[in-house]
Amino acid sequence: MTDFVVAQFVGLSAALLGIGLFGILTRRNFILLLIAIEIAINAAVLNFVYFAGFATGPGGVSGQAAAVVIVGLAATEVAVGLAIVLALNRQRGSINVAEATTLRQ
Amino acid sequence: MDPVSWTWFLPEAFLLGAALLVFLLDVLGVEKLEAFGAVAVGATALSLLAVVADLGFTPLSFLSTLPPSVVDSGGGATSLYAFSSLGLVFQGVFLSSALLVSLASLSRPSHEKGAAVFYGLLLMATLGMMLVAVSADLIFLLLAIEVTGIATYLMVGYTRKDARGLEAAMKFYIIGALSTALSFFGASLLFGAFGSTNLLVLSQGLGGISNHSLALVGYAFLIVGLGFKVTLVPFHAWAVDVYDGAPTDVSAFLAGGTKKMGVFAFFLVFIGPLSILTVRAVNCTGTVCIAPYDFRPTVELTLGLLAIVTMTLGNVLALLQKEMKRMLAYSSISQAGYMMIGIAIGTAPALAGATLQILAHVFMKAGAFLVVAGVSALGVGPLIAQYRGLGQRRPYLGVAFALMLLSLAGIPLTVGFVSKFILFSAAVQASTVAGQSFFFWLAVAGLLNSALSVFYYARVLKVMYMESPDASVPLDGPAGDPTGGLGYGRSAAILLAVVAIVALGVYPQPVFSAIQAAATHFVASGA
Amino acid sequence: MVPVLSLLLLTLLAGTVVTFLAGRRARWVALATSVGFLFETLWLLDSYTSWPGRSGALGVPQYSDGESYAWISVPWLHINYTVGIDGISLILILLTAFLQLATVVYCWTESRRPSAWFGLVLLTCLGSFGVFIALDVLLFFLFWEATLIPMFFMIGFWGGPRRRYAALKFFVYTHVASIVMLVALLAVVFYAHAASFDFSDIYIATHSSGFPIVTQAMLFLALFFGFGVKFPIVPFHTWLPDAHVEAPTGGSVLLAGLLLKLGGYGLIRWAVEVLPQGLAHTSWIVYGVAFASIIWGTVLSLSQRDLKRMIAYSSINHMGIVLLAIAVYSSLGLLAAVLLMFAHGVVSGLLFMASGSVHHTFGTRDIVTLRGITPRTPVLATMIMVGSLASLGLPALISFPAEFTALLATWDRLGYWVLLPLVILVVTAGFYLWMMQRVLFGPPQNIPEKAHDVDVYETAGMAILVALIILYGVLPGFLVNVIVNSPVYGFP
Amino acid sequence: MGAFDSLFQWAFLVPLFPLLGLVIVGFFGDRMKKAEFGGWVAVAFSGMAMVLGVLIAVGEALTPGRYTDVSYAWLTLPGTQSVFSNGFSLVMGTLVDPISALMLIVVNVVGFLVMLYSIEYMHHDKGLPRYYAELSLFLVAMNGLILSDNLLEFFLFWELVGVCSYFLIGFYYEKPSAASAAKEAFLVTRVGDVLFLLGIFIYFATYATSGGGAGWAASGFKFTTGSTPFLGSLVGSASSPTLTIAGLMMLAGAAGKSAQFPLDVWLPDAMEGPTTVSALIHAATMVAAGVYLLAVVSLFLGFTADDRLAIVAVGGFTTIWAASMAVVNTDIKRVVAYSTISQLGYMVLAVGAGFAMVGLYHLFTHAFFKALLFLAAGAVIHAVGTQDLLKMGGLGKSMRITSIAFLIGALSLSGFPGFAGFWSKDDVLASVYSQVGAHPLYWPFLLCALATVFLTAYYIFRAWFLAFSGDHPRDPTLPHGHDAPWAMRLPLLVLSVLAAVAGLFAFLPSFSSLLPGANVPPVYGSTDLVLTAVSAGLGLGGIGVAYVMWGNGRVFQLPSGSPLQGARTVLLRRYYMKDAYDWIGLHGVYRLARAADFVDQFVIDGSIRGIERAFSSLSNGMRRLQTGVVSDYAAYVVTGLVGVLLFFLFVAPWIFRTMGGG
Repeated sequence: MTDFVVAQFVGLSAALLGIGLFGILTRRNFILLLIAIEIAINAAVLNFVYFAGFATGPGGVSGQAAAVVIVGLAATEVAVGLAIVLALNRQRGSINVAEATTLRQ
Repeated sequence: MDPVSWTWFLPEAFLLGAALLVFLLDVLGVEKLEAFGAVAVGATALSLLAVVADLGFTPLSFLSTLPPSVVDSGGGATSLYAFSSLGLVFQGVFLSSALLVSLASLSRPSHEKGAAVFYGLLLMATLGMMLVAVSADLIFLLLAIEVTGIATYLMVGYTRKDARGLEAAMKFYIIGALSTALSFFGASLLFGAFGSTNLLVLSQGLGGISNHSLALVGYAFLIVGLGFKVTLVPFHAWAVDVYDGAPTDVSAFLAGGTKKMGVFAFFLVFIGPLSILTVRAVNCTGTVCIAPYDFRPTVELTLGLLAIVTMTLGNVLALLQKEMKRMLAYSSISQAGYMMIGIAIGTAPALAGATLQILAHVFMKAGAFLVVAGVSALGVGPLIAQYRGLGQRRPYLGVAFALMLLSLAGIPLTVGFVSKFILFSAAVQASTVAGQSFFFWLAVAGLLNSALSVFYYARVLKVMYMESPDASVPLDGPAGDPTGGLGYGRSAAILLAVVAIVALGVYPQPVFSAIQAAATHFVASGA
Repeated sequence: MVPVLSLLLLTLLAGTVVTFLAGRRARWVALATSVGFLFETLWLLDSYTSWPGRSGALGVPQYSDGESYAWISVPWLHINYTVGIDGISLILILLTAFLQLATVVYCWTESRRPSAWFGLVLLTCLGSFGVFIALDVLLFFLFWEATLIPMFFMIGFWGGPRRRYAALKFFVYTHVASIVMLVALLAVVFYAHAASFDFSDIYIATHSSGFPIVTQAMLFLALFFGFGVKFPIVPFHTWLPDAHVEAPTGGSVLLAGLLLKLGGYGLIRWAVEVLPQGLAHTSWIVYGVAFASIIWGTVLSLSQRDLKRMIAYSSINHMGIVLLAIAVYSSLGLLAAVLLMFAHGVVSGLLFMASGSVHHTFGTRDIVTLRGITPRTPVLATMIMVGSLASLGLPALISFPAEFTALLATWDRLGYWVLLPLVILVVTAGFYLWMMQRVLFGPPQNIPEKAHDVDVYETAGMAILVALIILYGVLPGFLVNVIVNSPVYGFP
Repeated sequence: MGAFDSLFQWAFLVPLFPLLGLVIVGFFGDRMKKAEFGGWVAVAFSGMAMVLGVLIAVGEALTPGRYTDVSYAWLTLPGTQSVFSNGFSLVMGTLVDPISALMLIVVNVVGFLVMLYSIEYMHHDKGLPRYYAELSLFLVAMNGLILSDNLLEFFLFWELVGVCSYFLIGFYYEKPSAASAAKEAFLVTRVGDVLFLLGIFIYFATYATSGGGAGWAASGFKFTTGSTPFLGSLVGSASSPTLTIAGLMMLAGAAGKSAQFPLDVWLPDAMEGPTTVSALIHAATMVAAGVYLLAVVSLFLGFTADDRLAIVAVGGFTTIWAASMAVVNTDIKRVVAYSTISQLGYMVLAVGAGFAMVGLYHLFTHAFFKALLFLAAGAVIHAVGTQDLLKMGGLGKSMRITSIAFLIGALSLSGFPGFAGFWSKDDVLASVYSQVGAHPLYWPFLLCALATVFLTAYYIFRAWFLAFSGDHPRDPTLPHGHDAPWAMRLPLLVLSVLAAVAGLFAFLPSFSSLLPGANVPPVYGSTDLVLTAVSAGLGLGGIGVAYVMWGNGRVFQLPSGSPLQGARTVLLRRYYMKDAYDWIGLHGVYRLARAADFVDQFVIDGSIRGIERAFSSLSNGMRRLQTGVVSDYAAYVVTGLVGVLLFFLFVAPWIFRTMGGG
């Protein structure tokens, strides 16, 4: 296979990552942030699945396995995130991350 | 290597069991903090002893859980975990920081809400770090890191009442998740480049590489993702707020424990012969040959520069810091810079120096945070200025704190001095090799930084000793309490830290030679 | 044989610890310690009859009473606890012992946290003693830094109005310098591929061929800076006046008497002996700095109104002469340098004690406003006079033989350049005489009613130093015969 | 011969006696009930010193040309590359030789007399013990100086006598003028001293390396090798430019100590000290040390021709320079002080002409009549309580003895034929005259010296007439003076006798062996009688003029508006030399120092504090980045990511390309 194909696919996942990062940088709403993070993580998942296609290496964790694990992990993360959102919401009645700036300088 | 035996993982098992026990007790309605604490202390102490035994400390050999043949035999190209003696050393580091924190936390108000959660999470986080120390596969490594990560997110905000803690947790979580995404992305690219995520494969390029710029990008992502844990500048911003906002004992754990986990992750990924030249030559059949590529110089340069930036900025930012906890946070950022020097150089001596520095940092930085926690429990702080006269009113506590600060500043007869001395000696020694003069300037930068850092540590000493205490500050704690309001657990933890600082500062030989041996193995076997 | 040096070290160590814990009885412990230490030192002096000489083709200097135990030892790093003495260090140890005793006696009535105070005094002396006996880089640096902390606290807690600023300034300046020194020493060890951190191994490594001259010169300059700041050399001297002015009297005495000497000793032992080629190729820089310090120190002393500040600047000038004597790099010069360090230690100690007494007797140290104190405080006036006359190099007082040899060595190497220090001698006399004319003589002025002569402890403390000044001034042979039992020989 | 060996061996006792006196007076003087008692102790010890000193001198006189050297190692120093490669030693010792014997007489006799005199003169002073302690210390140092057997020891005691004079000038330290005069004296002589030191270095280096000198170096630079003067082994090296410089340095030292031009400003001010001190230190002994130094050097180390010319020039010019200032002065002590400077000029002149012994001969006589003059003046001041000649007058009646003593001194000073001064001054002039062939420049200085003879006679008799002639004091408020008690009288008498006859000692064959080549005038050829006549005539002329202008209570008023008024003020202002020195000291050095102080505080220290400030401002700037908004933190992370990527892919490769490897 040629680098060209690699470039295409990596370009795709990179775009996915970019979207995620963009979301993380621009969104102030915690929920939206969580979504953005999900997107970013899934870029990695996509890569694993894709590269697993022609992994010539001596094995170890196979790409698919890694992908599945990461998906699970992402779920856990979001769960934790939601917990924090709830607490935050209860605390200050807002989930705008830009408002929580008592710790600074 | 021998067939896998479940006993190898006894230390980890202790922790897991203890964590579950704690949660169980909680469910059973036990409310006494001391109970949970006892469990945690016991488990950490026990597994610490086991790890020490595994390191070949004969007096404790009856506790050892690993057959010597397993240690440093190096993981295969397919194995998920491998026991390196350096890894065991790091397990020791993690466990001792956990031990200090859980010991100190015994002195928190009994019946405090969420004590079970705190101890349970502490144990879980420690478990994650233990796994990092034995992992031999990138995915396994990142997962272990995540275990710790998730546990610590929650630890920071576990009280759910205090706004600062929650805010800190939020920030910690967001940046942490971001870095997770980045490191997994990097891992995926490496998987693409090498066709495997096994660290041995990665570090030695077994099985060839399809595209080295892919691998380069992957490594770049990993540097960022792991740099977050190690609080390299510019991935450090979260740390200050989190250390500041988190319950101080948790800050102690973060500074003393999880950061070190990040450093070891760096060891695993970036140390060892990061060059695939030779390999490339044999695998050049069939597929297109790509020009051989040596990652090492690039990584060295990048990590070196990051180290310099981190040290300098950490110190500069700490210079005028008014709050004690934030000052300590910045100082621990700059300390991360020193550790990175070792990684950038990557010779066995440098590695040993960095490891000693890490061990030292557990006692001095975690110790300092524990003192701060105790003092603020008396109602002092958060400003440095409020520590006025501490040294005069509480001579023993003052001496302990002063020792920790002096050790951080690298003043002789403290472990902080020895570790820096050895680390920089290693740098100079490495620089004598032709073409590596860059390392000499790393050493110079490090030493100048330690000189700069003296400024703000000395400022604290000045406040503690040279300014008269104001009566309003309740420094003396409740009357009749021999520990002056610190509580026995905390006093014990502080005493432990001080003893370690002085003992290792005066006679580091036994510990250091062990570390040196481990480091030598590590570099030789390449993880 | 008996590990004498470790015994002395232990004496000081035990004394220090006990003093810190002794509370109200601290001063007695301190006194006992310093007396004991003095006797041990005299015993050492008595038993030190000859220098072991040099060994091997490279002429590695040997040291007497040597001890060496492995400390940190891994394949690439060998650090030992190695100690030993020669005439040079012995004389400076003697100085330490005397100054320690004098300071303890002088400060006898210290009432603010006496245990801490006397403990710090002993700790400072402990540190400098260690520096003088250490023959291993790490050990040397350890003691070197160990003198910093107590002085930092002495200035910062017992000092004058701007004490905190002065303490910080002192600490950071000297610490930065010692960091540079450490880098340079490490570089020497590793670039010369020394077998261990021991002095002798380093000596062998640097003297065996194949250690490039350029490297030697660079490293020497680094070391020169590192040690020089302690001297202090112009233009890195500005910490000294502030430190002295703010420091308590005892602190000033130890600072001028011992800590400055550490710089000179370090330069001789760890820079000149180790990297003679380095000095040879950079000597013009060192000469320049030395002359600059001599002139600058003197000119500034002229313009000071504060007695203490004046003395502080004059010690810059005297240490400049020490530096000059070292730079001429001859056995005579080296001898002169050590002699001069001893002399300056005693004399400046006396002068700082006297100015301290002036301050708390008359409430001011201002040369211009304070006048004619002699009738009220004859003893104090006599002390000041002896100190000043000694400091301006009057024969039969301790400085004369030292300055004479220093100038002779300078003449021998630099010819008529010696006129510069000679002229400076006149100016030095100038400001001391001016000070005496103002402060001691003339009609009494601004003398508070309650002002009375110095008490017996202060007198005793100063008397010890006066005795030394006269004794060694009349019979300098006592010192010289010891100093020459050292690697002084073998210098060109 | 042998009879005196043991005596010479014990020469070190001479300085030792006063040392004992010093210790006793110094430590117990204040505790004694009667302050005088301490004084008596000191007097007794100085008396012993005198006896022993005179004995030694006699012994030396009876064994002509004998050099007895006793010395002990003081310092053994390692050598250097170029000099004394195998080390050298410095010694302390005593050398008894003709000239030191001569000085022993001068110092101890005058010293004893002055101490005796002081008992009465100082007995009101509360500082009596201090006075005697310092005076004894001076005797110690002075005897040590004249007995010292090597150049370094010489310098050591040289400095000590200097500090003694510092103490004694500042004896009345509560008088600002006294304190300042003491400082001035120390400083000005210090200038000479450091140059002297440089001269010593040059001798050390030169002689130690020269063939003849190696042994000398090893033996500690003593004046003698064995029992012969060291000079013998130096022939050949005695005329190198280096040696010339060394000689000039010696001259500088001597000029400082002996108040020769241009280092003469301090001596007149030194009169702030007690008159007795002026008599002993600033007339008879210490100031003569400079001449003694020149004599020693010229006898043992040798001067080059250029040196000699320079010395002649300094001495010759100083004679008239000082005398001219004495002409107009109206302070009795200062007049005598100026005359001291001028007379020292004569001695220097003689040494420069190559006749060291003649110089010492004049030193010998001068010591007596000058001490006499001072003590007499002291008696006057003691009696009338002022030093202003214009207030005095007619004291001859009430203070007969004093006035006669002063008169004898004056006659001797002005070289009245037959008196001590006559012989020695005559020899000086003759010696210079005998050398005029050596260099044309000798002439003008000989003329200076001759002119000075006239001036000397004039000013000293002006003083005598002003003080003693006439029938009553010009200032009626002046207390009615009367002659001093015997303790003061006795010294006056003794000194009067000596001032009259001391010159004749030179004719005693035994004594003359102390002054080889200076025994009987005329010694320098036939022309000498003419010279003698001329000088004697000039002296008498001076006395005559003085009588016309000031005799019998006359007071000569220089008509205002006369062109001489200007000259008069210049002379009274001492040629503005002192003002010049003060100006340099204050406006030159001190201003410079202030400027330097400014630079030190604001430029040097300031720049370093600037670095500090830079760091803190950087710190502040950085802290602003810590906004607390988590999104910004995320932004930093991403920026860092981009940075690392760029570095990995582009920057690092570029660096390696340009630098070639890590």
